[in-house]
Amino acid sequence: MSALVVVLTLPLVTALTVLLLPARARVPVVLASSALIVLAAGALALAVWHGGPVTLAVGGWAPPLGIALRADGLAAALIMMSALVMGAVALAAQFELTPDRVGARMGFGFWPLMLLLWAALNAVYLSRDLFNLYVGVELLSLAAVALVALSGSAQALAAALRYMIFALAGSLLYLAGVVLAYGAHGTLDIGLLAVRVPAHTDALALGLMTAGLLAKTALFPFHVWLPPAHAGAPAPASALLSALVPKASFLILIRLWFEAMPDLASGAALLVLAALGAIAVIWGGVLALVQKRLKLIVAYSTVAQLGYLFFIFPLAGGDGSAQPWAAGAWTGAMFQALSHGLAKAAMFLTAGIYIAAIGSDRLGDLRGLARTLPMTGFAFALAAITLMGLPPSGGFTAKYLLMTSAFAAGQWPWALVLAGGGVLAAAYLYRPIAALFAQRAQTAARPIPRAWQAVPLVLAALSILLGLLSAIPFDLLQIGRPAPAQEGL
Amino acid sequence: MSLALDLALCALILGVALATVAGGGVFRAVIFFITYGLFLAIGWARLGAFDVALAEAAIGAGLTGVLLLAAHARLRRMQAGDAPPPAGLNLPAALAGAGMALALGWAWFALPVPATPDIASALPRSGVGNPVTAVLLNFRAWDTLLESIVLLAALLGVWILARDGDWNAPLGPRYHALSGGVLVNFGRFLPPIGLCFGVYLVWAGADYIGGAFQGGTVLAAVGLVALMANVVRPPRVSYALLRAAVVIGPAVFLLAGLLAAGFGAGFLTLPPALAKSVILVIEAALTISIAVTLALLVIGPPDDAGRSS
Amino acid sequence: MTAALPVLILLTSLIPAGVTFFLAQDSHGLRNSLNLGGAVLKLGLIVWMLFAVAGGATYEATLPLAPGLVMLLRVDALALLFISLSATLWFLTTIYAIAYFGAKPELSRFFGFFSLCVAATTGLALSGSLISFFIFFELLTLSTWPLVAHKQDKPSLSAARVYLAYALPGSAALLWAIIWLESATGPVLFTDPPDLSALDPYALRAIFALFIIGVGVKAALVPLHGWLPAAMAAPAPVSALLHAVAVVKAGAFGVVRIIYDVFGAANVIALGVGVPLAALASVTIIWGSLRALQQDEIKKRLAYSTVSQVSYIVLGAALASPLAMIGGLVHLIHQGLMKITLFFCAGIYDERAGVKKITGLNGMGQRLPWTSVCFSLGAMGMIGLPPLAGFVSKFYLGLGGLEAGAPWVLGVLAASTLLNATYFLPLLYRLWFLPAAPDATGNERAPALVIPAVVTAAAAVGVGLLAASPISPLGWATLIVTREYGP
Amino acid sequence: MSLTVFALTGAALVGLGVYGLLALPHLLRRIMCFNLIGSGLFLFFGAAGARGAAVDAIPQALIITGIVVALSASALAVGLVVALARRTGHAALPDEDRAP
Repeated sequence: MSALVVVLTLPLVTALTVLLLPARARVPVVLASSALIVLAAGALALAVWHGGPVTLAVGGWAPPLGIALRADGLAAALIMMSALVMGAVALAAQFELTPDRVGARMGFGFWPLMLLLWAALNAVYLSRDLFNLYVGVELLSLAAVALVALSGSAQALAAALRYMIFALAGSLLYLAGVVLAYGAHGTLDIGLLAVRVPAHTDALALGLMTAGLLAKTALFPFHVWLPPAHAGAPAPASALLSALVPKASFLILIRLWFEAMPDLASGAALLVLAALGAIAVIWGGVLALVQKRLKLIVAYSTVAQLGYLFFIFPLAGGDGSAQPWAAGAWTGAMFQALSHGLAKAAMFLTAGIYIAAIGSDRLGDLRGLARTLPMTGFAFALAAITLMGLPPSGGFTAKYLLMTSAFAAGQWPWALVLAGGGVLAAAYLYRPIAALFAQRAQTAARPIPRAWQAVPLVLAALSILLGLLSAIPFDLLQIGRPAPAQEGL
Repeated sequence: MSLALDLALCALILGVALATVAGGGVFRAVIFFITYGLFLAIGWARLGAFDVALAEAAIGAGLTGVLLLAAHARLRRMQAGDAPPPAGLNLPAALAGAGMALALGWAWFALPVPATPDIASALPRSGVGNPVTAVLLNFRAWDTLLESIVLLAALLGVWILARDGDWNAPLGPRYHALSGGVLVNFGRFLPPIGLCFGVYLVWAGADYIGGAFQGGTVLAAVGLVALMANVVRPPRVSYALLRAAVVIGPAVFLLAGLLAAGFGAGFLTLPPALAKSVILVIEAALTISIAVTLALLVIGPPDDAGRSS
Repeated sequence: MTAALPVLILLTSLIPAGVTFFLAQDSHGLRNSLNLGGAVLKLGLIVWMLFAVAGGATYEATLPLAPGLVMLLRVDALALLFISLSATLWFLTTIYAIAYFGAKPELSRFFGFFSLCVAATTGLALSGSLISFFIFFELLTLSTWPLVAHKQDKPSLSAARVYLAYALPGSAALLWAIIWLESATGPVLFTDPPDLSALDPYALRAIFALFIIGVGVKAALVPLHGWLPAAMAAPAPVSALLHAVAVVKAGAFGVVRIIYDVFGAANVIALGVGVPLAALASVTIIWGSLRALQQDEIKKRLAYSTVSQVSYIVLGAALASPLAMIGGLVHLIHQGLMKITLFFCAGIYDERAGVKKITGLNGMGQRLPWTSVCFSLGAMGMIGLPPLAGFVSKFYLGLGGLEAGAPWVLGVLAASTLLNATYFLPLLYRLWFLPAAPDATGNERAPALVIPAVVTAAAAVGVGLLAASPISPLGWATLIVTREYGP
Repeated sequence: MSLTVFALTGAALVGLGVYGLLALPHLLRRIMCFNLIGSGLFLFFGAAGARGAAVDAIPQALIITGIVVALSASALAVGLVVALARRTGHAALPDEDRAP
């Protein structure tokens, strides 16, 4: 429980502290507390591993009066992954976003916003209360929008505004569903909603909340805001936005469809969700193929990679939840979330290094950089392996589990998309890799400290390691996994 | 009689809202929007939700209105202040709007009346007499803590919108007030009165109506008037006292929650004997932060250009 | 120890790979001793294991990744056959490569990926389950890509792109096949052939086809062979090891595994998929030879020859009769020895005499006698002159064709032999009987290049001469077929 | 009965807001429409919370929280609009109908 409170509050405490500190003390404090949070996340995962889900009724008030927090295996895994990504981003940002490189405004603004984003993520991962989730997601969105706007260019501001409009519309749709849920059941707690007396308005409530969350998760056709926003932010911010932020709203979708209202998961609705995911995989991949800037390629890749997550719905949701393949599908999607987080953060951080070195991320300008910055090129290639779903990587484990379940469930079209999406990913990631490894040596590149270059390499290696050591996270993800539909016949 | 009153009120609300959406100029839309908020506040009072009425009047109508007016003024200076609404009806949008309204309307009649959480029996242990305050600062204190952080995030977001060259300039554009004019006199007299009223709202909120948000908003308004009347000077982002004022509310709130956890009571768990005093301390700190943050949100990021022009 | 040995063998190339990446370009001594040391250690361990396996020991190591996703390293006779070949040739190629590259740039990258590629081949050989086979198969793709692109010039990069464009859809097909099969049968272990009755024959045929597409890309089966000639843009050691041994043999080895350990020979015959595969292999044999005839670049000619020759192995496996299988398996070794000899020699001609085209070979017999003798031995072996290695393979394949009731195989072999002779003999003629061009230069004062070629050429002669011995590749292949896949 | 009037007014406000959000290009108007939707939802919520024997305080508390959150979002959005207009001269998104 204490680890849970630390994970929940330390980012907030640090954010408030950073606002009061002189500029010199900022980075050391953030790095020290990031390390502490990583440790606390490890302690929390260990506690969940040994003792099952950790719960906390905030203020001592049990639902429906109060708000319950709960760390199950999934929350613990996401908290751990986020802590690693955040820590890495902080390490990279201390080189990249120094006041003398980017000015006092960005040098100041990034840190508290990053910490508030972190606090919001952990709050969302842990919360079991629909309205508390709303507040958490709003905090997340505001911090994320501000990070997009951080660079201050006209394109970044327009991207931030477009993001803001989608995020606000999504919040309001979600809020409408929350209002209906409370209006019909007098509770906002996910656990209590699971045992509610069904009402006619439940389907509308679930539909509204889902639509709102889809807009925030940038599922096709709500994806248009994502690429300019993620590509327009400074690279460390892009890493956070792409790797972590969509996972939070996705997690709420999982909580709704698997825990709060699994009885409403009709086959058709689940199919629509997965079909949108499949279109996202293809469409995001095709658009990534025609981009000319590295950050845009990586951002469109996020649109595609998020699509895979939605295969969880028909494979493990609704009637499927009681089937033998549900565990594989569920875990596969979560592995995708985890490994995409690590690999995508690594990719954006490498993009940041390239921009710092040559001032551009156009593919034509990147030619030959693998020779100048070999570690960074290697990191990008490793991360690409995960995104392509090639073994041995976390992305491969995810794909393997999802494909196996798709076959077992007789829903082979998803497997086809998984296989085709991998080839598409290989195609769109090949272009930057080929450019990096091209012959022309970059002479004008500014030197990049080796410690900075090591950061994305570590993240990318972690995304590979996730595949080699997948047994432990696999078992962790099973802890507190929503049980198959109430077996009480 | 009362039904007729409510019908008339709702017709007014809808009419003003329609004018906000369809009205000619953006400026007029903003005025309609403020009027809308005031009518809505009356609606809340009719529903018996006085805390909400106060919040809507102060924040929804008042502060949001000032925010929009200030923005409009700045946009007008950049010749981006106005745009006529597109002619004709946008059919897809109309269908979406009608669909949403119909769905919610249907839901109202389909909605069962559930058992609601038992606040009455928990209220004595909450330390306050006003159930809304009990929910906000005790039962669902985590929501409120996060909400105070949301305000902070918005403020940071607004600040980083400054241009790099303006970062060290005083916050907000310069306000021109005629010396000896109404605003200046207003700005001299209002603050003491508003200060008393705001503090009263926080104090009363514990047991009657009001609270940190409403009180803080009144104080923010006072601060804004004083700023516009040039009675006080806008600070800079780097001003330590300003940062402290913005941070103190969430910090005290968090500290209280963590102290409770440290003493073994659990995160944000207030022992009934101490609850009232702790809540008052938290509210006092929150009021300061809310007041400062709201005022700063309205005046916007540091802007040197507005000053020299 | 029984679990540790396969892992150790894998580590003898994984650890040098991992360390080499981080070495500075000019730390030649450390890099060379790491790579050579790893290669020697691996050879030693394999010899030890050969004796132990002959004495009845079994080796197995597992690492469960997720339910159904189990890494299994296991040593069986077939694995030993492949691993002995690759370990021997790795050692020789390392010596050759060190001499070939000298002080050229990006050596740490090259040797890192080179070792990684050997680790992948080793893992592939030791894989005891379909999924570990797939994992190492992919690792092989990924680690060979940078080697093909190594020169980073336009032809290399375009060759590397073509390579991936073939390999990645191939691996998607392979993964598709594995998961389709395993979703019905559960995880497939090679020790324990799966029960295929859960799938209907049409699904099984489709799965088989996907498997063949998946591994067929690497085995360069027509029409999936296009990447191989293009990949000749790579440096000579890469062509030698990868395209004579690692990559194409991985594909051929995969075909053998799939036919004998996944489907089982009886099922392959019952499903009627063996004959179409044999026909495809025959087409590849003829087509590869015809295309080889048209090449005037030595390495390109050798590449098309590889396309043709590797399909002998596929042909042997597809016929699914014991003698044909022996022929196919033994050709795995024989072709490897002969083709690496030829590629070593091609590299020497290029490096020491600047000869890339066939016309440049005129009179080289006098200038580079050792090389030319080796080249001639390799070429004659390829043609199948008795008693050289190629003859043994073709002999068994022919007998196997008759045994399997497919006498047309004899026709294919005859035609192929004729074609082999047509595209190799002119080279020998040029080497020994035509006068050198007046401006021709060249010498062999590079023992580290020449000795590996001499050793492999000698081995290619030796395995043919000593074919009757039980420790020869033929003896081992016979043992595999009679002991593990016998009726 | 009065509750129904307020709830349906709330629903209508949401509809009006959705229309404006989709149809109006000027970003300040869009921000106002967000607030219309939000306050319409709150009105609906408040009416729903007042149906029981005793007025439920939880919706009221949530609404107050919601109003503050809406203000925070509006403030950031307004800030973005002003900043965008300062750089581009327009208070509308680039590829949509332009406000002068």
